[in-house]
Amino acid sequence: MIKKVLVANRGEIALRVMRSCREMGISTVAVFSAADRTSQHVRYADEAYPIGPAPSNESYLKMEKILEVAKKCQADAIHPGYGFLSENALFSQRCREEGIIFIGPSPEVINTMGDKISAREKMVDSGVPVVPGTNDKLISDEQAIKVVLDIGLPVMIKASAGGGGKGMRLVKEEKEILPSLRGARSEAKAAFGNDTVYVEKFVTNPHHIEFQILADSFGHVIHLCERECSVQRRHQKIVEETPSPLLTPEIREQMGRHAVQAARSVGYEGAGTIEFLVDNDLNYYFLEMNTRLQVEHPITERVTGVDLVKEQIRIAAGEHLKIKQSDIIQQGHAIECRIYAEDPDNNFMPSPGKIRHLTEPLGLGVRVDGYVYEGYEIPIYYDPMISKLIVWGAHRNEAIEVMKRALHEYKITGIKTSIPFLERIMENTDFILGQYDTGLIENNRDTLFNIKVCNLSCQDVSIMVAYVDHLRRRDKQLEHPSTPQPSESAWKKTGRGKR
Amino acid sequence: MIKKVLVANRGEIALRVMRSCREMGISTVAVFSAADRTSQHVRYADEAYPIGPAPSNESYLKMEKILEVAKKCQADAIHPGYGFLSENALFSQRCREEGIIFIGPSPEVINTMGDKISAREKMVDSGVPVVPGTNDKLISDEQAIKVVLDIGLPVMIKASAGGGGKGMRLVKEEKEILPSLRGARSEAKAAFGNDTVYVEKFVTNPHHIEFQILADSFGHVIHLCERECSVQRRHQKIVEETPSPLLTPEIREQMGRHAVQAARSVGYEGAGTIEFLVDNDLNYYFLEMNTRLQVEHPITERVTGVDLVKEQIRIAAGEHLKIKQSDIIQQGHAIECRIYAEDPDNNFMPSPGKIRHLTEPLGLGVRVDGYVYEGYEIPIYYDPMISKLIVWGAHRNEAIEVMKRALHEYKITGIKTSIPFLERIMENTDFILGQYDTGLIENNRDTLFNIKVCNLSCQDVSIMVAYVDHLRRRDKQLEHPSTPQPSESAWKKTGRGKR
Amino acid sequence: MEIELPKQERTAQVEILENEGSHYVFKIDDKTFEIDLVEVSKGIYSLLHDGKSYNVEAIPTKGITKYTVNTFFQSFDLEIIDAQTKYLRSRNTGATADSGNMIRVPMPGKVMEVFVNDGDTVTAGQTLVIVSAMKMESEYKSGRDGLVKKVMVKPGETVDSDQIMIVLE
Amino acid sequence: MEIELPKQERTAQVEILENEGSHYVFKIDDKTFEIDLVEVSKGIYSLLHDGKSYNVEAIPTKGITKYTVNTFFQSFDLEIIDAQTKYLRSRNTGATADSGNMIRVPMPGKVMEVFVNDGDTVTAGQTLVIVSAMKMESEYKSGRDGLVKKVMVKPGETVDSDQIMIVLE
Repeated sequence: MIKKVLVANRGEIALRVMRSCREMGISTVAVFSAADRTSQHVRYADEAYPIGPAPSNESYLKMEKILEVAKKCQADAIHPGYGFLSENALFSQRCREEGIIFIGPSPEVINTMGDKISAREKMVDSGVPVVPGTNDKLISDEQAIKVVLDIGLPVMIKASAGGGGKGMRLVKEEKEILPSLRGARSEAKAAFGNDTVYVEKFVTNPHHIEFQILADSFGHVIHLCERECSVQRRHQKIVEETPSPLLTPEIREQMGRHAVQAARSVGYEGAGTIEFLVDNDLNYYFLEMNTRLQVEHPITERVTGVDLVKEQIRIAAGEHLKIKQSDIIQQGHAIECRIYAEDPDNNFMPSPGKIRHLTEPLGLGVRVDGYVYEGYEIPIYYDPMISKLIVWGAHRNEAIEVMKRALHEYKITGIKTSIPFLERIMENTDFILGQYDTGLIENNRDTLFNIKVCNLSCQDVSIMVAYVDHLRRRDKQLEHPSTPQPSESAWKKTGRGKR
Repeated sequence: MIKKVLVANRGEIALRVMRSCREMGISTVAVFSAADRTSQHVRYADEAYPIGPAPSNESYLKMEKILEVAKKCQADAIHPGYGFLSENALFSQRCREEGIIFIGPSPEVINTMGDKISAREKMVDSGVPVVPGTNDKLISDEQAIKVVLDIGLPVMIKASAGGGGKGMRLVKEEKEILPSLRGARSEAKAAFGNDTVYVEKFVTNPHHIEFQILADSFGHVIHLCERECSVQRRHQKIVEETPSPLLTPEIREQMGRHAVQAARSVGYEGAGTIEFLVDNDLNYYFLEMNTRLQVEHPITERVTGVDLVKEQIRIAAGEHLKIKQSDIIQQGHAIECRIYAEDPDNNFMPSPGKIRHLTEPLGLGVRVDGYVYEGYEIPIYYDPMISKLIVWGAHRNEAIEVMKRALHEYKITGIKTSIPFLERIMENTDFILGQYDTGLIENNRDTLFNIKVCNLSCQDVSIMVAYVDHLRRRDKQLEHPSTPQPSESAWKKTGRGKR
Repeated sequence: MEIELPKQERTAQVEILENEGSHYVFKIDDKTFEIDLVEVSKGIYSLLHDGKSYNVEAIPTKGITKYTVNTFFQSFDLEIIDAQTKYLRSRNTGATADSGNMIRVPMPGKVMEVFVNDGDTVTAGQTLVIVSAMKMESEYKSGRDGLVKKVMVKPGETVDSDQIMIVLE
Repeated sequence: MEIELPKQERTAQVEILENEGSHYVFKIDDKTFEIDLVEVSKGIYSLLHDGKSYNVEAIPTKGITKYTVNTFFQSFDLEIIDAQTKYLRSRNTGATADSGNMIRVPMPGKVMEVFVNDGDTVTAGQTLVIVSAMKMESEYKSGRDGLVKKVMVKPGETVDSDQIMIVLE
C-alpha cells in the first residue's frame, strides 16, 4: 500500500495530485524552491521541505535532493506531475534503485518512447500508422536527397532525441534539403548531444488529436478516447476538447485500438498519451507518446468519470485496473481553457506579478484547477500557466456557452491573463462550428486580435470610479498622513533580525 | 422567445438562475432590498433595481413593486427561485394578468398542491399512496376521536393550509387527542386564517425521499430519479444525496412512476418535486409536492446531466421538453452539503457578519453554488445559508471522500459556519454505511457534537502566530500611529454629503 | 511575553530566541520550536515545523492584544498580556464580577420584543427579550431572580454582537 | 478636476454635482450621470446607472493620481490631473522627450545577456539585452542608431517592471 506520496512538482498539477491523494487517505509531501515558499502546494501538503534556489535546475530538477527528502520523510512513492522530471528515465531508474515507487513508467519505456526513431520503429512493427517518412537515420547527403524526394516535399527533418522544436527544419524546396539537414544536425548536437536526424512528410495544418490510455502491470490496457488539441499558439495548446468535432465513431474506435496497440508494444504501465496527427481526410499518424499525465487530462476525466491520478496511483501500487474498455463511454462534452499570466495583445508576453483580486467561476458544469490566491506573487522562474478552466455541457454547444459564462465570471487582476483572448476564441465562428485545425489562430488573426471595444460609457464609468477612489484615498491621506500607500509590498517589512 | 428574465430572489439561487440565463443568451435583471445593495446578485445581473427596505415583506415579497420593475425594464419572464414568492398562487396569477411569464406552475396548480387536503385527495384519486389517514376535515370531537383510533396512535394532526411546522400536533396517547386538536386548530387559524385540520399516521424517523419531475405544456412528464434528504437538523435538510442508499431499482422505478402520475393528476407544468415519506421496510407515502425548484436540485443535475433551470425556462417559453424518460440514467453519485452561517456547537445559532477570508474548494468533482465574497457583510434579515457544496464520485464512497476533501479546503473566516459539523457527518459510521433516516443527528449526538480536539501543538502554533502578528501590528502602529485598526469597518466612512 | 488562552485555562510564556527572515526559534514555557513562518496574505500565515505544514489565520478581535486564531481543526481565543493589559487588569479587579448581571446578545440581530421595564422583578428562567436574526428567533432569559436595573434596547432596534440589552441589579 | 486617458487621447472634465451616501450626480464634460456607487471590497466598486449594473476595479498604479481601471471588457489607464501634477508637469516640459532614449523592461524578469557597454555605438534593430521570464526569452533592441550612454543592468540580475536597462545618448 502507498501511504505517503511526495509530489515532485509545483503549481496547479501539484495541487491536483495532492487532492486525489487526500481523497485516497494518502498523506502528501511538497518540495519547494526558494521562490515557492508561499506557493499553494506548500500550504496544501501535509509536509513540505525546501530543495534549493529558485531556478528549476537547482531545485525541481535536482533528483538526488528530492530522493533524499523522500527517504527522510519516508515517502512510499513519488508523483512527478508533468514537465520537470516526469519523463526522465534516469529519475525513474534512481527511484527504483532507492526502493521508492515512481508513479510513471519504467526507465526502459521512457527511453524507448523518448527516442523518436525507436518509437517510430516500434509503431511500424506493431501496425500503428506513422507519418510517411523513414525510420532510418540520414547518413550521407545523397541518401538524404533521395529519401526526401521519395517521400515528396514538403518534409520535416527532425532530431531523434528531439523535443521542444529544437533540431527541426521544415523543407519546402529541393535546394533547401542539404542546408536544412546540416542546420538540424548541428542544432540537435548542441541541444541533445546527439546529431541523429530523420525525415517525415510535413502535414500542413493538421489536427493534433491524442488518446488517453491506462495500462496496469498485468497487461490490461484500455483507452479513454481522444482529446482534440488543435487550438495552439506558438505550438502550445491553449484550448482542448473532447469529443473531437472531427472524428467519426468508426475512426475513434480504430484510433483507440491503435493507441492501445502502441502502448502494448512497449509494455506500457500507468497513464500515458498517444499523440496523432490527423489530416482533414481523417488519415491519422502516430506522432509521439507522452509517458506522463497531460496538462489537459481533466476533460477526459469529466466525460469518462475516471480520476486518472487515482488510477495512476493504484496501478503504481500494483493493483489491477478495474475499468474495462466497455465501461468507457464519453458522456456529454468537455472543454478546457488554459489560463496564462500573459498579455495576449502584446504577443503573449508573460505577465508575472502579484494577484490583486481573484474571483473564480462557480456553478453547474465548472471545474477550476488552479493554484494562485489573492496576494500571491507569481514567480518569474516557472511556466506562466496559472490555472485550467474545465467545463462540461450535455453537448458541444452547451459546453461552449458554459465556457463563455465561466470566462466572463473569472476575474484575476493585478496581472494580465489570457482570459480575454480565450473569450474571443469561444466567439470565433470556425471554433463554434468545430471546423478548425492547428491553423485556427493564424487564420483568424483579424478577429482574435481585435480588441472588443466598449462604447464611450465604459470610459465614463472608469472616470467616475477612479475619481471617487482618488478622493477617498486623498481624504484618508489627509486624516492619516503616514499611512503607507497600497502599492507598497507587505513583504518589504520582513526580516527584522533578532528580538 | 424569452430574452430578459427578472429574478425575484437573492443569494445563491438568484446567481444560479442568472448563470443559466447567461448561458442561454438571456439578459438578467436583479431586484434588491436596501440590505442587499452590495450583494452578489446585484453585481452579477445585467440590470439591478431597488425594491424596498431590508425586511422581506417590504421588498422581496412585494409583488406589485416587482411587477412594476419587470414592466419598466421590459422583462419577458420572472423566475421566483425558491422561498419568497415561488409558491404564491396570487403572484403567479398577477404575472399572468400582466402578460409576464411566471417561470413556475399556474395559480390553479399552486392552489391545489398548497392545500394539503386537496393534494391528498388528488393523490388518492390517481392511485398514489398517501400516509394512512383521512382526507376529511375533522369536524366534531367524536368523529375526531373515532378517526384517530381507526388510524391508530401515534398520529399527526395537521393544518390543511399548513407549512413550516405551524398548526401541527403529534398525538401519542388517546387523552391528548382533543387538547391537540384544539391547539392545532387555533394555531392554524392564527397562522393561515383557516382552522381546517386533518389527521395522518405518524411515521417515526422515516426517510425523506423526493423525486424531481419535469413536465411541459404538452403533457410530456418525466422524473429525474430521487434525492435522499433524511439528514436533517431542526427539520431542515443539511445533506442530500442521490441515488438514495435505501432504494432498490424496483422501488425507484415504482416511485418514479407514481411521481409522474402525481404531477399528471394536476396537469403540472415546469419543474417540481414530489416528496415521499419512506419507512425502513420501503413502504412509501406521498407527503407533499413542492411546486418550485428545490435547494438541493444540483445533485440531480450532476447525476443526470440536465440543467433544470434551463429546462424550466424552455418549458415556460412553451417549448417541448426534449428529454425522454429513457434518457435519464443516474451516472455515479452526488452529495450536497449546505453551508450555513451558524455555530453548530452553540445550538446552530445564526452567525451573520463580515466575511474575512474565503477559499472555495476546487478541482475534480466539485461544484460550489454560493454568493458571498471577501469583505461581504452577511445581512441579518435573510436565510443563513451562504452556499451549497456539491460533489460527485463514480460511486458513493468516492463521493464521500471528495466531500471530505472539499470541506477541508473550504475556508470561510470572520463568521462561524456549519463546515466543521458537516465534516463530522461525513465521518459518521451510520452515514458512511448509508444506514440512516431522519433520526441520524439525534441518534449520533455523542460523536457529532464532540469537537475534534487537536493536540497541544495546535495551541502552540496558535500562540506563535498570534504573537508574531501582534508584534508586526505593534511595530506598524509605532511607525504610523494613526493607522486605523483592522476591526474598523470600511463602511463607516461612506456618506460624506455633498462635495 | 505572557499569552493567555482563557477557555483552555492556559497561560503560556512566549519568547522569540532567534529570528532571521522567515526563520524563528520560539520558546513556549520550557519547549523550544524551530519554525519557518511567512504571512501569505493579510493575517494568514504558513508555518512549517518539523516538515509539517500548517495554515493559520490570526484575527485581531480587539485592538492588537486579543486574537481569535483559526487552525485546521479548531479556533482559539488568545490574549497577549502586555504591560498595558497588566496595568488595566490590576485596576479593574472586582469590576468584572459584574458581568453576570448583564444580558448580552451573542450575534447581530433585531430586537423583536422586550418583556420587562426598568425596576421590574424577574425570576430565573424568565424570558426578557426576543431577538431575531436570519429567520430564527432566540429568547434571552434571566439567569437568576432579581431586579431590572436598566433596559438598554427597544423593539425594532438593531443590535450588534456582544451588545448589552438588559442590566440586572 | 481634469482626468486624462492618454491612450484614448482624451481629457475629461469631471465634477461631482451631488453626493449623498451611495447616490452621486456626476458631470463629465457636458453630460450628467446619476449613479449609485458603492465600494464592495477594496478598490472594487459596484455601479448602477440607468438600471445597468457595472463592476469596476480601480487600481492605483503610482501614488493616488495614476490608475488602471478594469471594466468588464477593457482596461483603461487614467491620470488625475490635480494641482500638484499640473505643477510638476509645467516644470518637466521637454524633459519627458528623453524617454525614447531609454530601453525599459515591461515585466519583471532576469537579465540573461547584455551585448553592449557604456560608450558603444549601436544601430537600429540591434539586440541590446536578453531578458528571461517564465520560460520565455525576450530580446530588447535599439529603436534607432546611437551611442550607449549607460548600461544599468548586468547578466544574472533580476529586473522589475518598467526598470530602465539601457540609456542611449
